[in-house]
Amino acid sequence: MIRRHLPFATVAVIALVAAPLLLEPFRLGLLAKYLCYAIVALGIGLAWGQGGMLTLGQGVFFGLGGYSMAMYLKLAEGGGLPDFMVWSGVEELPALWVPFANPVFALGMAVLGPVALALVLGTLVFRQRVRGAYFAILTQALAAAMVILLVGQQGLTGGTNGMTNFFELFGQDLAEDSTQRGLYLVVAGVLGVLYLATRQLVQSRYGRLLVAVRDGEDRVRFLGYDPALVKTVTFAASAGMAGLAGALFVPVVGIISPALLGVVPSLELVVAVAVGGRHALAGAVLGAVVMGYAKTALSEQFAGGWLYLQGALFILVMTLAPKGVVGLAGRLRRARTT
Amino acid sequence: MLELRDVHVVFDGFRALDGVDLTVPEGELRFLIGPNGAGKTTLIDVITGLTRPTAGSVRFGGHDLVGRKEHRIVRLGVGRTFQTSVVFEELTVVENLDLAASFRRPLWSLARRRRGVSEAVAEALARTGLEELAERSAGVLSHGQRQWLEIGMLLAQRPRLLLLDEPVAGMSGDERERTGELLTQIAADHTVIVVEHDMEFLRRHASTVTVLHEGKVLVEGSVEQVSADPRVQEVYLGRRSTDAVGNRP
Amino acid sequence: MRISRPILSGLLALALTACGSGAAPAADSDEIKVGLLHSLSGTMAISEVTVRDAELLAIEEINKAGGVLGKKLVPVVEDGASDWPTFAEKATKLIRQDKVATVFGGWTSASRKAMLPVFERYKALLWYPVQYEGLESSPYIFYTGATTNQQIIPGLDYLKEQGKKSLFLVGSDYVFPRTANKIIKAYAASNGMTILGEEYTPLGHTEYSTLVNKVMGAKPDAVFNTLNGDSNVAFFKQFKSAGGTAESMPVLSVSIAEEEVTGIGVDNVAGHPVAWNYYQTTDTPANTAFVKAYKAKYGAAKVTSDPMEAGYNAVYLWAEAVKKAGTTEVEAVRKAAPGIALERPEGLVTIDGDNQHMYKTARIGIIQPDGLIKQVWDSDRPIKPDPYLKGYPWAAGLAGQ
Amino acid sequence: MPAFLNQLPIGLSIGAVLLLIALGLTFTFGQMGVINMAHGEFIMAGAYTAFLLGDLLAALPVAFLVAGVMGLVLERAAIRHFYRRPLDTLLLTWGVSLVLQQLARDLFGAPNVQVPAPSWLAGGVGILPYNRLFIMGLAVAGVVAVWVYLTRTKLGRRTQAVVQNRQLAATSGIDTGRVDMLTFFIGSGLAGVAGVALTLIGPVGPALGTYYIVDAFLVVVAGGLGQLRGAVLAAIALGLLNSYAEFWSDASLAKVIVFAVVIAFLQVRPQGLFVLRSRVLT
Repeated sequence: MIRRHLPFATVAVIALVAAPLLLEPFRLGLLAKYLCYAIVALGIGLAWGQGGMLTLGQGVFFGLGGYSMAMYLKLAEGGGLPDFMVWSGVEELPALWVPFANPVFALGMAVLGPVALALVLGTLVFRQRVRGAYFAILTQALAAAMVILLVGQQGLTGGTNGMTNFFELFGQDLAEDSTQRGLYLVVAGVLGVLYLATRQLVQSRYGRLLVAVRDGEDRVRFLGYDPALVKTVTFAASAGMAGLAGALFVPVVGIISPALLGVVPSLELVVAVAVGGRHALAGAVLGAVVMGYAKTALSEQFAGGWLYLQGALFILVMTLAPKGVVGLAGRLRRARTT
Repeated sequence: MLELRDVHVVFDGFRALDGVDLTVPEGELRFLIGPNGAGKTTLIDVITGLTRPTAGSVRFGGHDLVGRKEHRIVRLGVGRTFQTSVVFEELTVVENLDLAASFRRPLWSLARRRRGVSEAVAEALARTGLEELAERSAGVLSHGQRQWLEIGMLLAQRPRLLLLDEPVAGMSGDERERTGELLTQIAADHTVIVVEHDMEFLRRHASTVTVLHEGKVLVEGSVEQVSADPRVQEVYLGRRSTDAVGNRP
Repeated sequence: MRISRPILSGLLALALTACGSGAAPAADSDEIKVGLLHSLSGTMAISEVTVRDAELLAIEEINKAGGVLGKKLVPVVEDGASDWPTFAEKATKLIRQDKVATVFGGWTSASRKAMLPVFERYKALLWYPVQYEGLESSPYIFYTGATTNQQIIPGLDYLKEQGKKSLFLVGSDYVFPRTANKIIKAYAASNGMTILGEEYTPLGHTEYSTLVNKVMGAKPDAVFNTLNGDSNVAFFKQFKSAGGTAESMPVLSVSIAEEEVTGIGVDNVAGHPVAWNYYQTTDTPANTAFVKAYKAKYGAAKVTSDPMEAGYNAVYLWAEAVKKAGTTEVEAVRKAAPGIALERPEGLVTIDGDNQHMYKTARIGIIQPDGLIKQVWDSDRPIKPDPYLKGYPWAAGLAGQ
Repeated sequence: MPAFLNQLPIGLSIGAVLLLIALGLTFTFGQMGVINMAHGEFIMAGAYTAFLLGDLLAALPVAFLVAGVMGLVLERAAIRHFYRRPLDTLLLTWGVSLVLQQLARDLFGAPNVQVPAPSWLAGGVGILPYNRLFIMGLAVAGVVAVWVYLTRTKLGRRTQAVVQNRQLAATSGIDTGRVDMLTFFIGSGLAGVAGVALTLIGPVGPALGTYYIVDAFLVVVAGGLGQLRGAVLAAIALGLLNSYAEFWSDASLAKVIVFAVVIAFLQVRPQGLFVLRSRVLT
């Protein structure tokens, strides 16, 4: 029992104790951002790694969560209309915005909104047995359509700019380093809890069923299960995680914009999961953190090179190590023991 | 128990089934034979909901099966195996069986971790003789073992009607022997339909046989009656003389 | 999870230490660090790289002339990657980690809006070099490009003088076009012009046949174009092949500079008017020197454009304010800046004390077959910046006042 | 002619563009099930070929070869190892597309380049300029060529045989590896041809491919896997839908409407307009 939890405990101590003590605030903020991405990656690991659903539209759910939170933050400032509505010529707070003044509603919507959308989409798509590549393409198109929709409704969403300029969260000044450190701890804690919960799910009967659906959806039907239901529920769970990650991301980073939920960021996270190792949840988390860091570090060194590197890394991982870093590590360990 | 009336299936103009009537009473072991393309597998597909008939009715235990989704038919108690066995290679043998045994549980209760081995799974393990391999991953099983696992999964479902599609195809002599014993055991307390090519196997285990030809039921009766029927001999002699029913040694 | 503890924790520790590394060394006493933050990758790199180049040129020239307060300027260049959150992140890095004296950066309104809270939070300075939609005046931003009354309104004045009575508005779907078009509609309402249509397309949109059909069907005297980037290429190609000409229906653009003309194809866009404050052909002694220096540094085939010149100016204006303040300390520089007036390539530029925008001369030019732009109209003198259009009675109903 | 009637030929011409960019995909995605995210970059390669040659007609065959060879290399070097992992191909080829985009940026510079339109394409008939008619003609020619290839040539029939049953085709003596190579070559080559045509109406720059890739896949998805007539009908239908949706609303909303209609359509026809029936249990 202790052995089983030791790796997790070690990482948890590093993340919750060592990091806030050792890192300067700017770097801690970056790490918090990567951990937000890691939450999304965890959901992708569940849906894709375990369930075989390659979702290229996870950014949409992330965005819904982020926008819900941003709407609350904008309204919490007080002082009338949000700034972007003023310069967009909106004179009265739109009805859609009114309930988001309530933090419970906003946070609830950040998770339930994505879950509901995923349930609807999943039901429509999986019932008709649209899967594999078709599903991937449809989620990608969803991301593209969502961006266009958000950009087009400038008075409601802030358009291309998105929303920025937030001052406080639950009465805490967001500019303060202590608030940011607190936020970091919240993000790390949420990630830890979700990781444990997802791991539990993966190791349960449901997890076995999910793998079975991934490897032989039609066969599962003849075991008396409805694969569409299994997939829809899993997809919704991953959407909920992405939504929560989006809600945490906004106060941490201080901005939400359509650029964060388009096709490219959605794909980048899938890449991260693939690099880390899609079949292991830890791989998904690791991939998101490492790729997030690599992007920051490398783009500081050479700008155009990042694209080459990302592309090349991708080609290499797919051809040489389809199970990612975790898979490689496992292979090395086996090679050593035999 | 199972009743098919005037079932038609047409694929792009090709009549795969052309007015099939079939009745299987409770507790019977029924063999389904016929040359390639006679419509045997299509018939199984129609019963289990994989293929929707163009016309006709399929009733099982008082329920109409036409238009029902596959998993709902399973839930009524109809289980099947496939010609090329499909087991979940990344799961262990016992996990495969457990999955098959758990479909009646509500979805939320599946989120709990499996503890131990349920009665249905233990029974399936014992019957198929896979106890030794219980914790091995299904990916390492031999062809014959996979077929047994598949039959085991079917048993773990505890269905009322079992449909086996060529259970001994590609098996060695020994394996056939064991599968035959397994089949006899199962047939003792289940209703079973077996699609089979293997004549030797048929002669040893069959009681009632239905012969399909070009999408129609040609003859139905005991093994002796069927093999004596001149029409059956003609159908088989025209195609595969070595397997032919009439070619008794 | 079947992953060994040493590997997992090792990797995480690696990530952590990596995050912590790269802290800046203490600033050398005879150097002043300044940040340059533009998109060097992604869709906006096309435009922003040239602005960075112009800023680097200015830094080099200032250093050659002895630097500022006897210290050399050292540029710290960061990539905004055409992604607004990245701009905010990199701005934070420049301020907090590199501890730069000031930042020159941004192009899109969205990138400026994303950086604004960062600069206000840390009380640091941003010099923003591109024309924009106005309705903003942050105490920590200096705006060296035009605001609406120095570009949009002169453009409309020009069309009115040309006798254009009806307009069709075409724009990309983001803040600048939408705000610009609100101003245009208010102007039209009080100046006897009619607006026959207002259409927006997503950024990167390339299928313009329907929109061109709408424009042709409406038969306006002129089109006011606020499309951005690649969309201009598709729009002008399809406008021309549908029979649109500069004579019958001029398209006045506010986002097409010398740089973009080659990509659109001179054939497709020659003869159409544009509105800016500066062209490569602008006839001032400072411009002759600027164009010569720029071509010498980056190649004879390179062209100069309005945002480049505004970025180039920004460095000089900041250096002047630092000299006047005697320090790079932000509040002192802000206090010293108002009233600073320099002869720049576009003519006299003065920093306005009220809103930290510049007095600038508006110029309308016509795109020439050689790809350069020839000035056909100007505002005679530098116009006082008025980001909230308080001095225009017809704009009273517009939001943000 | 009233403006809304004009939208009919405009819709057809949008459909022709969609068809042209999706035609290659009916090979690589439709026939082989490979999701090639670098398809857009093959289109870009075609457009840059036109830029380098400076002559539209000469560029058509050359672009076909250039993009085709790029596809061939990609298929041999990587994709052929992935036939059993279609989703991995998607991610792999996305990596390839990133590299190709950056490569274009480094080779040709980030700003757009200009491909002069030939003078004989100036002018037009009614609302449709000659360059649009040229694209429509090219799309029709492409469809006819593909149809003839698939149904009237030995190689094409082999391709179809491989699509319908790879194992059976292999056992009956068809070299499936060579068929795959050829299919990928043609599919990618068609992308190159589309790229040349697009220089007439759009920008030519490193981001060119990203503007068209999602639309192209939507056409194939709506049209049905491996179905030429499905792709043709879907392209025309989506073109008309786009044209009228944009006419009565705006360009942003039109894109959203098109997406919604495709989703709704898949509810009725989950496998697209036309499907190959198959008894294989997947």
